[in-house]
Amino acid sequence: MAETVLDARALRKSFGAHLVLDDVDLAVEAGSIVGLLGPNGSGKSTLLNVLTGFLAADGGQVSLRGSSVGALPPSSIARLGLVRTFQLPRMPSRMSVREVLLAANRAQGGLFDALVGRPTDTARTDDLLEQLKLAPVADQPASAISGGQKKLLSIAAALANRPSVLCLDEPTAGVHPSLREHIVAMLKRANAGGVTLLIVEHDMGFVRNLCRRCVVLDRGKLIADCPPRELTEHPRVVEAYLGRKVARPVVEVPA
Amino acid sequence: MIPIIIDIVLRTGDIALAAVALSAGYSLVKFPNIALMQYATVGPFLAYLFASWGAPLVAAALAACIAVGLIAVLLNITVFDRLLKSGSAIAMIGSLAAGMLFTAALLVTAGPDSRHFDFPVEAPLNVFGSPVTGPQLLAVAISLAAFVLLAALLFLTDIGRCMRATATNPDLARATGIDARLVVRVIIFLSGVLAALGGIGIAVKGELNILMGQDLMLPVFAAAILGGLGNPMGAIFGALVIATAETLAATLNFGPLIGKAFLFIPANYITAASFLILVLALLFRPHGLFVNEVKRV
Amino acid sequence: MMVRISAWLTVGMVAAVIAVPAKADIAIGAVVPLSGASATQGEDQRRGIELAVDEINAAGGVLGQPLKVIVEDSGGRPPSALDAAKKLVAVDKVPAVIGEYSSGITLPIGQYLVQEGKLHVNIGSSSNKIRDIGPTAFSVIGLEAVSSKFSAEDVAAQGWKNIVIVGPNNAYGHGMAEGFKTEFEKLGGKVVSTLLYTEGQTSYRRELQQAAQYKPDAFIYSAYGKDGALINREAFELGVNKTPWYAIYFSMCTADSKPEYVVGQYGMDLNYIGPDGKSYEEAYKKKYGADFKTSFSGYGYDAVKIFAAAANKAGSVEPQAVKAALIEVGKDYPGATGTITFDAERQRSYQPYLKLKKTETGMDVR
Amino acid sequence: MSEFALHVATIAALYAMLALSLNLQAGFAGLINFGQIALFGCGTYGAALAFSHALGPLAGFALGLVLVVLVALLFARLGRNLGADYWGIATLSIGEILRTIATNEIDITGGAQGIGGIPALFDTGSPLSGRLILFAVVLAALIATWFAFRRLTQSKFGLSLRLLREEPQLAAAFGYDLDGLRRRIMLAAALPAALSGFLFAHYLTFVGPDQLFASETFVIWTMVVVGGLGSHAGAVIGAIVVQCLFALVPFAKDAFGLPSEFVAAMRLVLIGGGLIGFLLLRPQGLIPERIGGVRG
Repeated sequence: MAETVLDARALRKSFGAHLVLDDVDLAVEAGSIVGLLGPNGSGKSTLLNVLTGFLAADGGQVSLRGSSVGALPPSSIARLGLVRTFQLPRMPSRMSVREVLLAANRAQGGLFDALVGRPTDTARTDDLLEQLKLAPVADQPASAISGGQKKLLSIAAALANRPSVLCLDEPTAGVHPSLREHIVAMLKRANAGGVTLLIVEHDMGFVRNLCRRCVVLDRGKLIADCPPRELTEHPRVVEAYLGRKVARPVVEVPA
Repeated sequence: MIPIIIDIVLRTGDIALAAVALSAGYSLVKFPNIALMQYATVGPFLAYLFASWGAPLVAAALAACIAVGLIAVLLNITVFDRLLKSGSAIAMIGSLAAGMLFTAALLVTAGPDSRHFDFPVEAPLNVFGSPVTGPQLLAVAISLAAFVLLAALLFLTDIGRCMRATATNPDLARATGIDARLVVRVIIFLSGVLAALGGIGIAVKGELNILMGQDLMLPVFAAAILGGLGNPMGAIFGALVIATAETLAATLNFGPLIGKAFLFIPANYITAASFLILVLALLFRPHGLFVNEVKRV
Repeated sequence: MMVRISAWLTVGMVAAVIAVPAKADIAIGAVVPLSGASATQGEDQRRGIELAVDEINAAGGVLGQPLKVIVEDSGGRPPSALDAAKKLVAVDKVPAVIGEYSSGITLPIGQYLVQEGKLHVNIGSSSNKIRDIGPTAFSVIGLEAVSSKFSAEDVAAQGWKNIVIVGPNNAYGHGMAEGFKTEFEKLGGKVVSTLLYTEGQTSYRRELQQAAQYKPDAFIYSAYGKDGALINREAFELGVNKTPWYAIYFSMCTADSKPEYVVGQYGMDLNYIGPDGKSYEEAYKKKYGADFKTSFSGYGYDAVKIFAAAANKAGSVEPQAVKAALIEVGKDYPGATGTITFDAERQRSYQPYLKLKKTETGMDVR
Repeated sequence: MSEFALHVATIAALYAMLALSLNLQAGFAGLINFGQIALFGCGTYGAALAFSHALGPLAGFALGLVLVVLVALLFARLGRNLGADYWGIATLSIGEILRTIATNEIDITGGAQGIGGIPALFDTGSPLSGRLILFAVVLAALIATWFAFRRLTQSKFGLSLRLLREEPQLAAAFGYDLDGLRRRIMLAAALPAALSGFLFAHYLTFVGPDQLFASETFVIWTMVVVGGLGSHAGAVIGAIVVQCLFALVPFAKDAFGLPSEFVAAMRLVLIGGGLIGFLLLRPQGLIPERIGGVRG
């Protein structure tokens, strides 16, 4: 049994009268890849937002490697190694792709470093751009590249941050299949390098390919926690997706 | 006590209409329109001009309000809509610049002197032992009538429902067949009318000069932000808070507390009261007194 | 890009400078606030200057040449005022500059002019600091010390002991309040409160109610036309005018007020009844179709006139020569604002004031 | 003439420092500061207060720095959880509050009458050479500011500023401490603004609250917008263009025989029209920001 790196206990969050997270417990083991599933509006993105500090929870606590991060601002949580990407990554229109990737690694980026004129180390970034096949667009405004490239860039940027846990919000939704391969390979490489992954995803092929464990949210409640292949057999999951009990469920939900 | 209440009511009237206009405009077009303060200046000047041509005051005021409303719509179509694409802050700077051009236009056409509407001098009425003048009652009546009409429009009519729907969720409103552009224009027109009316109310009680909009700016922003920008009815409450704070700061004698005959906050700090409230509100309640949600970024 | 812009700027600047017509006239400069918060006073100053120029040129000009006053706007901004003063000195090469209105602007431009060896004539600022500007600086307006002494004595003579001072929260108001307090307390009176209001407000009810709580024997106030109109109206509406009001510069305080609001007020004002004063008042009314807007036009007028007289006497417009002549001319010079006599520091040493009281039928000279 | 040109150049250089400072905040970091003139005022009052307490100019400079650090930290503190437009209004209010204090605390600040007679920094006997030396110092300060700011914005720190401006949420997700960033930018931008104020006080020899009207902030805004938000060269060019136009308006009046009111309205039209015209027709300004400028 590996050590638990991310531990959420009894998380609650409501918007007005609408309860979005209802006593959610989630423990993620170091080095694992966990899929987070659920129908639209089940609270997946909210859970990600609460875990990474972008939303304040109404109750419960989140700890990273044993220390509580619940009250910290998102930037502090990111600095502790819990990093995230966004479902629709918005990219700056007046920064180039290379600049975004450079900025993602905060090392030696302080005011003092700037004043003493510490040179910016771009070699690693340029290598990364080559690897990601983003080199041809490296000098274009980051907002001008395709949606798939933006996802690729945002994941690469998040990894450049050297996270211990990376939360991904639909990393391959709407991405061209050839780029998708790329993203999967990059995530596998990262995981092999020790990064724990928590992935919100609809694409079952992707989930089966990558995840050894899936958790399913429905209307703010955690309803299943099992390997991906058992999902299709799980009655509550089937009910959540199809709204009724059926004999032979199909859970290939499109993005 | 009564004179203090009367002062608060009068001051609320000064600020509230422009604050409501600011908030109503913000609910649909998401930037704080500084040019609104100049609408509150142009309105009374136009009314004064029409009155000097012989129009009765009510007709002159009405015509001025409609003219300012049209100017507001025109400016929105030609300038602010385009600037908003670069962000709300850019649009705000644009509205500030537009305001300067209004001031320049008034400076050339009307000059820097102040004027006043010509009412006969009458002894003030006695309201609960406090003197109140006819024009003051008129100004308060104008404000009240405007609020009632606005509330009726927002909550009782179809167009009002469309406005509120568009304000909460423009995409959804469009999907349900609401002509969002039309709704925006109506609200912008109304905000121009309200600001002009607010200015006319002030001018009726006192005087009009080209700096009055500039002096309104911070109290009006303070009121609108206290009420929650985008919440027109909240702005009235915000105006009440500002007026109360200013009036109490001016008239409360703190002397007896420390055993002196008199101790007032110096008069020259009274105007700073609203600036201070604005800063405090922004520090602790940036989304208004009625909203508790805290955004982390 | 940068080079191109700079080149165009240079071309533009040179073109504008060349385009300035060659000057056969005798020119002096003036810096007044034609825009910004004090534009009303600045415009009135400009009118006075204009009237003086008309009159001088109709009578044959200065040293046989037509006189020209180049009026520049300060915008109420010290940097712009300094732009204007430097332009007048360095480009128009004027020997003398008159102005400004606000002490905060008069001081820096005066100091600059003195450094350059040019004449400076103060026509609108009354701060006592004006006295220290330097050897070529003159004031045709009495500084605070002069007017405060007069009004404090007048107020004390009415038998009022406890008074509240109401004035604008600017350099003038601060100086007036301070000066009056010093002089009045020397005479045994007591200033129970000084209330400096922010100018240009849409109502002064709150300030008036605060002042009324002190229940003084009299209010001593000074206000520019537009603020004064509102203060008088609201004092009337609130019944605060039942206590005596004393206006420092009566016409300025009450210019825009309806007579009903200011009946019974006491006050002091500049004396326009000097030998030159009556005709000046009439000329002003004739040209602008109105009474004086503020008390400041007369000083602009007097400054230009006394400069012309001194230049004629000196037979030159060279600053040092005119300075010497100004000191000579400035002994009992009959100005529109009364007799002008400079003291040893070239400041107006005495100013005749009127003691006034407004009655139902008109204005009484007490 | 040369004397006048020297004056215009000195003022333009002083304003260029203010424009560089505002540009670092607004152009690079997206901080819409409507209270910029308050930072300048810290410098002017630092010089003036030191003078009125018979302390030397060095003490004045130090005092200005202390004041400006406090105000900059206050601005940055306000920037927390406020949108850009809200923050603009907040800074405007603080600027007005500080001006009110400067006007009213007569015993400390001299009130509305200000503090006059501040000595010129370089007393060489002849005023002209003193002014020449001061201009050289101002120019040197401007160039130093320019190079320092260029170094900041072309470094990784500059990238974090631009990320803060464009996508604060992404910056937070990358682990950038947004409050800390704002604080550092405000401090970095405040120092040259205060230096400009300090030199201005010794140039004009007079300091008063009338120098701190909010309208001055908008003059600086016009300079930055005309020159190009996010471009150092743009800020400097914008300051030169606007100051030269200001200085030229009276000449145009003389040349074409226009009435003096024209000058008054013209100043407003230049600021307001310049702002709105550039925002609408050339939002990138005379010198557009360079994208992708940061490399090895």
